[in-house]
Order: sequence, then C-alpha cells, then structure tokens
Amino acid sequence: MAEVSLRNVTKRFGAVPIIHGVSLDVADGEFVVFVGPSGCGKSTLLRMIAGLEDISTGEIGIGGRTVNDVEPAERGIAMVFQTYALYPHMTVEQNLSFGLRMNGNDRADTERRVRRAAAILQIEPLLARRPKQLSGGQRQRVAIGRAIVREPQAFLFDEPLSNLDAELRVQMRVEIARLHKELGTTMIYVTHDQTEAMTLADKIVVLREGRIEQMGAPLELYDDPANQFVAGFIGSPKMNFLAGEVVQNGPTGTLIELINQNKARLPMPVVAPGLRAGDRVTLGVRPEHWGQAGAGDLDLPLAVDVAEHLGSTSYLYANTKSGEPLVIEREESRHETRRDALVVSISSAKAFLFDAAGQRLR
Amino acid sequence: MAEVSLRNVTKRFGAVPIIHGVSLDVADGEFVVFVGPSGCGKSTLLRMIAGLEDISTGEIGIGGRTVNDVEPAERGIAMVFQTYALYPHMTVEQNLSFGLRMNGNDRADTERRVRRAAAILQIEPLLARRPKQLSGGQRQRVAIGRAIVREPQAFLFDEPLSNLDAELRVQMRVEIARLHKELGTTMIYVTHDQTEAMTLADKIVVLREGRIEQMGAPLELYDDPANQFVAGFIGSPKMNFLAGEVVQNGPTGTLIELINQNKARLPMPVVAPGLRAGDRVTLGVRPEHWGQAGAGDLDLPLAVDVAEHLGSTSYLYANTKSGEPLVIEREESRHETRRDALVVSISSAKAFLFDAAGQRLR
Amino acid sequence: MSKSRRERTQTIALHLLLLPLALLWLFPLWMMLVFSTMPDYGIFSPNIELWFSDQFFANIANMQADTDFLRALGVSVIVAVIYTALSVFLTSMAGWALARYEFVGKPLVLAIILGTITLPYFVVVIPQFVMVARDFKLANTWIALIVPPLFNSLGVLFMRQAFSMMPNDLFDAARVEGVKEWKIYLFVAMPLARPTIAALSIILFLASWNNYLWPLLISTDRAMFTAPVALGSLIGLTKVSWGGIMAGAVLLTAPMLVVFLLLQRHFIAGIAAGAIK
Amino acid sequence: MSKSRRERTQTIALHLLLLPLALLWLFPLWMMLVFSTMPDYGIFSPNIELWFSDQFFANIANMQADTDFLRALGVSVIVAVIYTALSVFLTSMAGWALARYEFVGKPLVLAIILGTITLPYFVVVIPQFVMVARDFKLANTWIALIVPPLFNSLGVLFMRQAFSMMPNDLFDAARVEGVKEWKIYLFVAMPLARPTIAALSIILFLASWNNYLWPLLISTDRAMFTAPVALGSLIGLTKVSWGGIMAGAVLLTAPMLVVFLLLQRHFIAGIAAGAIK
Repeated sequence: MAEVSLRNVTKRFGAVPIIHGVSLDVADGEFVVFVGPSGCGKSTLLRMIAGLEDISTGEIGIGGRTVNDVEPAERGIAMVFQTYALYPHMTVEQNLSFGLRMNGNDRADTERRVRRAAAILQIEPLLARRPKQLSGGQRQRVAIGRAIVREPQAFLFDEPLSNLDAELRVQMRVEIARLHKELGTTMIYVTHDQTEAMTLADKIVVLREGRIEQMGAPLELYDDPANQFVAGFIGSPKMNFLAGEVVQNGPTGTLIELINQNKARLPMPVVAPGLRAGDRVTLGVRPEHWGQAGAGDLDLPLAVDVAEHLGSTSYLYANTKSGEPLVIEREESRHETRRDALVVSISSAKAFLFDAAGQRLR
Repeated sequence: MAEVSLRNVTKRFGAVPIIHGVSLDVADGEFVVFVGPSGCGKSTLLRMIAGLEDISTGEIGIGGRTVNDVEPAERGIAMVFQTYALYPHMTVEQNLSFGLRMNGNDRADTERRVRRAAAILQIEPLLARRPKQLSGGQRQRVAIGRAIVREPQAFLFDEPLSNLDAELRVQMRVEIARLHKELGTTMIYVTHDQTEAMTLADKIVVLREGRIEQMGAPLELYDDPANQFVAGFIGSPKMNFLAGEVVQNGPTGTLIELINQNKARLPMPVVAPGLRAGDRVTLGVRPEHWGQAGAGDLDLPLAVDVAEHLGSTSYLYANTKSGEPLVIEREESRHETRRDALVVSISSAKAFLFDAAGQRLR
Repeated sequence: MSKSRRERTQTIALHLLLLPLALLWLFPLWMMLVFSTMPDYGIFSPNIELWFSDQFFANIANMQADTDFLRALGVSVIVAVIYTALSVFLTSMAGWALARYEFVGKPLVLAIILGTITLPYFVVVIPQFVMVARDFKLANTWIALIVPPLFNSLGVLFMRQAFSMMPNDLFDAARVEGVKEWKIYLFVAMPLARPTIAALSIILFLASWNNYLWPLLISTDRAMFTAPVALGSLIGLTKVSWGGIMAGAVLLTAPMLVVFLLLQRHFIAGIAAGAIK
Repeated sequence: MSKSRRERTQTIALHLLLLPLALLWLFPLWMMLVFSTMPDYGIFSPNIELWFSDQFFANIANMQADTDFLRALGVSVIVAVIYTALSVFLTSMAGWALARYEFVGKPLVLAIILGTITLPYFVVVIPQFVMVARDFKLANTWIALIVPPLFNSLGVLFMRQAFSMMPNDLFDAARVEGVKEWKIYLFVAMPLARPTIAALSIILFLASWNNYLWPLLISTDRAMFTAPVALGSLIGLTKVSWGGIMAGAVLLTAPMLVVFLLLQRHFIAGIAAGAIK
C-alpha cells in the first residue's frame, strides 16, 4: 500500500498541452475518483501514473519514490482497463496467472495468489472458462482479479464499468466499494459518471480540460461546489441555472433580479464585495430543492411540459413563463401532468450563486 | 393514425416457439411500450408488426385491416431502429427523402415533408451533414425524422435509446414523450429499460419468454403488480424479496413468518382461501417503503454493508442477520455508514405477498 | 523516457533482422532498372554492374521497332478497363446473391467458388484454351481476351464479405420505406461497398494488366498482342534483346506503380473494409 | 408469405443471369477431368468428348515413367512446408514491427511493400534469376527454391492489419504486468492472430505448391524438379502426353482441393480476421 503524489504534472502532445500542471495527493488506502467530461484528461492522467504515457514535466511519486523513469511493471501498481483487456485465448486461470508466470514467479506462490483473488471475487467456478464464455460482469471481475493477483500498492481503474448495462453497473459499483473496504488498498478510479464518483470516492477530483476544478469529499462537492461547472456536473438530474442580475449589494447580502422572470427578486445571503449593481450572475437550484409555493423566498410560476412518474420519485420537466426549461424532483407526487400550471418556490438558503465567470459567490 | 391489434400471434423458429399466442390492442394514438429482459421476444414482436418477420399463426391488424400478407412498406408504419440505420453515404436531407424519392413521390411534396420533419425535430442546421458528422443524439433524431417523413399511421421504435449514454438517454426520452404529445400518432416502443417504459408509456406490456406477464398503465404496474416477475422488473432499485411461510390463514388476513429472520411474524391483509399453514410465500418490499424502526408492523434489524449518498437520495445496501442482502432508499439521510446497525420496519399495507409460483396474493 | 528507450532497442533489433531480407528482395528490382539502361550484352557481362548506363531510350526505340509496343500497350489498356468494369459488376452481383439470399445449393456453390482458389492457373488454362480456341473458334478476339478470366472467385468472396458485414438494419430500413430490392442493391449496398470495390478494381486491373499466360495462348495475331505478350515475343527472336525487354518492363510497370502509390490509402482501407465490415 | 415470395423471384432472376457465366467458367474444369481419363490423342479428337474415358491410371503410369513424378511431388511438399513456415514467421515479424512501432522511414517502407504488389512476377523473375543463379551460383539448391520468394508483401500487410486491429489495451495490460516485448509478441499477439495465420498459411502453401515459373527457371536438375515443373517438362518432349499432363494436374490439385474444402471455415474466418479486427 502506498500514497500517490503528483507535483505540477503536465503533458503535451506535440505542442498541444493536455494536462496543465496537476498537483494532488492520494493518501495511503484512500479511494480517489477522477471525474470529468470526455476529453478532460482524466484517463491520460491515470495512464501517466501507470507509466503507460510519458509525462512532459513534473513529478509522480508512488510510495514516496519518484517513478517518472520507472517501467510500469516496477511501479507497484495494477490497472483495470475499460475494455477489460482479458487475453481471449487464455482461460480465466491463465489470465490471472499470466504476468506472474511470464516473470518466473514461483509456481506455488502463483497458485496461491490466483486462488486468493478468485476467492475474494467469488469466481472460482469460472477458472476454467475463456473470456468469451463470461458475461460482462464476470469479465469485469476477472479483470479486477488479475489486478489483485499482482498484490499492488495501488489499483488504477480506467472507467471499469462503462461497458456494462445500467443494472450491472450499480451492482459492480457496490462490489468495488466492498472490495476497497476489504483490501484497504489505495485506489485511483477514473469515470465520466458522477454517480459512480459520488458513491465510490473518499475524495473526488473534478477535472476539466486538463485542470482540477475542485477536489473534496463527495457531499462536500455536492453541498458546496466551488464553481458553476462542478455544481452542474455533480448531481443528477443536473442543477437548474437561471440568469440573474445584481440589483443591490450590501455588507450582509445581495439582492438579485432574475432575467426575463417578470422582475422576480431574491435576496441572497452572499457577501461579495466585488459585485456591483448590474453585474450578471447565475442562480443555481437543485431539482430537489424547489419548494412548495409560498414556502420559500421567491415563487416562480411554471408550466409542466413532460411529467415522468417513476413510482417513488417524479421528475417534472417544466418551463418558466419565458421558456427556460427546468427540472423539478418530487417525492411521492403523481398528479402533475402536461400543461399543468405549477408554482414552485426558491429558498435562498438552498440556492447557489455564481458570478459571470462561473465562480461561486458565498 | 390507426389502432394496432394482435390476435393469438405466435412465432416459431423451426420447431422452437418464440412467441406463444400474444393478443393485445393498441388504441389509436396510444403510446404502448413492450418491455422485458433480453430474449423475451419484444423485438421479434415489433418486427412482426412491421412485417420484417413472418408470423407463424394468428392475425395482425393495423387500422382495422389484416396485414399478415402485406409488405412492410404498405402497412402504414414507420420504424426507428436501435442502430439508427442511417445510410452513411447520404446527407441527412438525402436520408430523410430517400424512401420518398425511390418511390417516385412528387418532388415538391417530398421537399415539404422533409422540411416539416426537420422543423419538428429542430435538425434544420444538420440537413447537409453526413451521419458520421453527427453526435449520437443527433443521429437518433434524424432516424426519427426519417420515420416522420413517411407520415405513418403508427411509429415503431426498437430500443431507440440503448446506444446513447445515460445523460443523453434521459434527454431523448423527454423529447420522444414531447413528440408523441405533438403528433398524437400511435407509437409502439420496445425497450429493456423499465425506466423508459415507466416514463413514456400510456400502457406497458411486460413480456417474458414470449408471453405477456401483465399489461397496464405504468403506476398501475408499479402499485399493483400481478406477479413477482413484474414486481421485480418494474421499479429501480428492485423490490426486495424475503422468503416466508404461512403460519395461519383466515377470512380477513394471513399471518406469515419470515424464514431465517428470528421467527419474525407479520400479519398481511391478504385473503387467499387456497393458502395453507406451511405454504411457502414471498414478501416483497420496495426500497423506499422501509419505515423507521417502530413505524410499521414488523421491525427488522440490519447491518449496513455499503452506503451510497447521492446528495438528495441515499441507497443503503444492508444485510439481515441471516445474510440476505436488502436495498433501502432514504431521502436526505446521510449518516449511515458501513457496519452501522440499522432497524427498519415493514408496513403490511405497503408490502406485497406472492405465492410459491410467484403469483400475487391480494 | 524509459519507455521510448526500450522501444528504440526493440526497433533496432528488428531492423537488423529484417534489413538483409529486404535487400535480398529489393535487389532484383534494382537490377531490373539497371539492366533497362544497358546495352543488350550488359546483362551477360562478367562483372556485376550495379549502376545505370545510358541506353534506356535506345532500348525503348529498339523494342518499338521489333514489336509494336505502343499498340500493345493500347490493347492492354482496353482489355484491362473493360475486364475490370465487367468483373466488378459480375462479382458484386454474385456476392450480393450469396450474402443476402438463402437458396437450395448455396453451400455447394460456396464450396465450388472457394475450391477454385486452390487450382493452379496453368492447370485450368489448357482446357480453357481448348474450349475457347477450338470449340468456340474465338482466338484473336476481344471476347477471348476479356471474357474467360472474368469470373473471379476471390472477388466474389470479397464482395460477399463486404455485403454481409453491412448492418442488416440498413436494408430493413429501406424495405420498410418501400424501396425495391434492386434499388437497395444499387443505391444502398453498392455505394457502401465503395472502398471494397475500389480495392477490388485495383486488384482486377493489375491482374489483367500483368496477365501473361492467357493472352499469350489466345492471341497469335500480332495486332491483338497485349504489352506483356509483346515483350515476351522478343524472347522468341534469334537475338534476344534483354535490354529492350527490361526497358519495356519498366515502361509497363512504372505507371501502375505511380497510380497505385497515389491510391494506396484507398487500397488499404478497401482491403480492410472488404474483408470485414 | 409475401416476403419469401418476393425474395424467391429475385433469386430466380439472379440465377438466370449468373448460371451461364458459371457454366462457361466451370466447363474447363470439367474438361480437365475428362481429358485426364482419355488417351493422349483424345484431346485433339474432332468431336468434343464430354464424358470420362478409362485411361486415367494408364496416363498416370505413363507420366511416372516419363518423369519421376512421385519424387517431384515429394520435393514440392518439402519446399511448400518449409517455405510456408519461414514465410509466416518473417511476415508476422515484419507486420508486428510495422503495426507496433513508429520509426523513421516507416511510410517509405510501407510504400515500397505496397508498391511491389503492382509488379508483374515475370518482370521481377528475370533479374532475380540472374542474381541467384549467376551471382550466387545457387541453381538447383533447396535454398534457391525456398528463399527468394520468401518475402511476401501481401502477407506482411495482412499480418500488420491483424496486429494493428488488436486492442492496444491487451498489450498495455501485459506491459503493466511486466511481460517483455518479445513475450508479448509470442504469447499474446501471435495466438490472437491464429485465424489470420491459418488463412495466410493456406495462401502461402498454395502459392508455393502451384508456383511454376521460379522452380522452372532455377531447377534444371531433374532431381530438384517440383511437381508442376515435372508436368511442364512433358511438354518439351517430342511427343506431348496431354493425357498424362492432365492426369498429373488432377493428382496435383485433388489433395489441395480436399484439404482446402475441409478447412474453408477457417480460411474465411481468417481472411475476415486478418484484414480487420
């Protein structure tokens, strides 16, 4: 087991910078998730830690040792690939033992490690099968098994669940969480799915265009996003954003007016000395934070466009009078249908405010 | 627009029966979703309605006319394929107009129809592009456009969203719902995803192994499933099932005892004259229906295994004392962690009871 | 970086292994170019000459005088163009039938088509010659030059593979839209098979262009000689003009080579596209 | 059902179109079988004979007497087996290098390999002969029979395609596990390329088995004749034994045909697998 540290790591493909000076620390035994939209550099970053991509400048350390020039195999890591990358012509057992055999590992020890990994993942009955005889979930498990067999100091996961269907994804997600608790090994996990990040991570690293947007515990990011990007990225359905304008800015709060919403005004408990009257701001409200009419600080009349009733939860896709689409999440609410008028309220304590550059105003 | 009716439709591949006598009616303008696990025959059934698969016995009617021997093109239907099936060498405009041009349709009319479809789907800016220059969601929209251009009496959708990623799927789902409201045309939609079925359908048809398990409105199936299969299939996360045994059966209710749960007993308001003491039954409880300790008719002590906190909702994966895994859904609950003990309650009014054959006991 | 260092070592090792082989194999091509610039006796000179001489145009002129080489090039072009067009049409039709329809005897048809791949051409050519020349009396005709080699087994298999890898949904979509079968073939399948057709056309054109045995047998009339036959006819003369033959070979090969290298992207894409997907 | 009715019509139309062509093309094969059972003069009989006669074994016996055909078959087998094994090894190594590594001059190497596809064999063969026979003095040796045709451009392209279509993750996974590069080639890439290797082996074996021109030039010693050369040598005799040649051709072809038809599944899968994925 080991901590992993990145110091000002950058990566260029030719002249194009892909990673712009990333620094972060992964504590021993921590589960860190790199999350971001496609093209944000999260997979590249993981492959740099694995040693499969060169780094342009900066320093990567694993277990206190700088590994910039160390071969992947010597870094003490094991990697699980998105495509599983199982050798199709070998049985599960041969897949698990291949690396050890090729490196002349003691036969009895290889056997022991394979048995142990198979036991942890409950794939003993599959050992004699070939990958194509396995289901997607079983393949994923074998791929994880191959990583366990290496007894690494850190596991690297590259979008391991994105080739599975929705239901299996939930199941494997729970299994990976369980595995981490069981092994206690450092894990670095890359995904574009914020749900996976929320449910698995001790610490989430949100990346965009090769830069870290925010790092922190899942609910920290959810409750207290640093900027509009993180606010929109974390949480499902997405946070709703409404354009607004500063009307008045004082030492105890800011009064904003929503644009195109019939001059609706909302006092926000935000102290931002730099703001001036007339500055553009964005108001963010999570789908589950719309209150009943009159329960909040500002009422907003809407027309329901599409209503989805999922049993315990309902999602209402509604439009404001000026046509902006909003999503509202309601528990045990089954009555709204299309064209229904609906009034929701915004409570300023649960709303977020962002400046014109997308930075959070607190 | 037209109603679609199936009368005792069967299908055999060689000697293997795939569809076992399906009868159903789709009313004019209705949105019907065929849903079921893979291999349940839902796509075959759709292709039989389209005329792309022969039917072995039975009768299919569209708009009151028997179409068993009618060519697909003459059935007045349009189909949207899972793979989009856009012609890669044609522009979007050529894709939309291809069928009409090949059948010698009047040029001005073709033009008009293409414009209309493009306007409905807001793909006018894409008309000159080729499919490979489009994103997944845009391709899907063009595929739907090609169906609209035919001005069909009924639309057939074959898992149209399963090649899209999670976020886009939600978005396109809402768009299809909107489209149905706008066009008012009969739509038959095949999916394996119960969420799509719940959110889109006027009527859901749940299929298993070539047979209809239950038909009805989404919330009807959710609140009142006819059997254990439908109960487990509709709803996410899945309904929890606990094995039980009848202790006593009377004219006003049934007393059951959970197996391996420390002789926990629950009176159920179920009148089933056929049941005898000692008969096996299954108790079903939806994840969101577990109550706080003491709030229901029976308390169940659990140990939390994995806790997923998604912000507004939390999912707790817990085990009973005897090791059965259960899922609990909680709103705004962020405190449970692994190894926490937890006591939940079952309220008999919200629980379901199934007999040994999986049939619902009411 | 350790990674690139390692890979560099590997690459050097591979080069050292493959370089001698490549030389052994490119050397004849080089010698062909050298011979084409030498006087006729040069090829038999006791010293091995490795660099060009200056007789290239003289050799060309001699050859044109000995045999009407320009006319033969014209015949070759006409034959190759017509042959390629017809053969693509026929093999694509056969490939379509084999990919799309189930019919009685289909496995047998496939087996026969495949089986003919194993036959050495010199085994087939004699009875074919007997049939065409004696039974049909077609020696020295365009038909005899073009038609008998038309049916190309590999071409049929190639086209079949290309068609059967196309997603069926495309054809189903067209059917639902009421498009007739032959229009599906012509307006959906064929345009999609374009990369395969391009690669196949190159292969067929080259096969016709380079064909020696069949035109040699079937064309005895100097006016119907193709370019390779015209070149070959020089060997039969009392004084064999090796310099002329080599110069002619360069003339025969160079345009193909240039065109091919310009089209190589399409060719590779087509081979890939043809054989799967 | 309307569907199958419609398709049946289409199929019949296609058959009517393709059947005459197929006949035109299968007829020579039939005639080869017929000729092989006829006395020598049969092939020149004024009537067209369409059915078998009874001289097959007599023809075989005559041929074995005229030329040591069994020995020649043995030479052919040895040459084809060694050639195939060596060529698969070399082309797969070259293909691996071209698929996996970036190196200076790679586009040029690729262009040369591709370019040689356009060269007609009869153009290359003469300088090759001069080099091997005169410069290296290797006429009538096993090396001369086997080595010069070894480097096969299409084989290299085929193997390169097979390797470059393999998911890179597989090789990355092996690298992370510390597997050496040559072990990745040998234990991961090669086993995965098995279908392609199988198809390529068949093609290479057939090419060697059916090769006529090169062994004809390079083997003047009767003891080093391959089977096709032995058959060809009959044409040079004062009395040409056509029946014997045809019977020998049947003997040469039949085992290949049987083996090939038994392996056809692998062949088709391999062509597909080789060219993509």
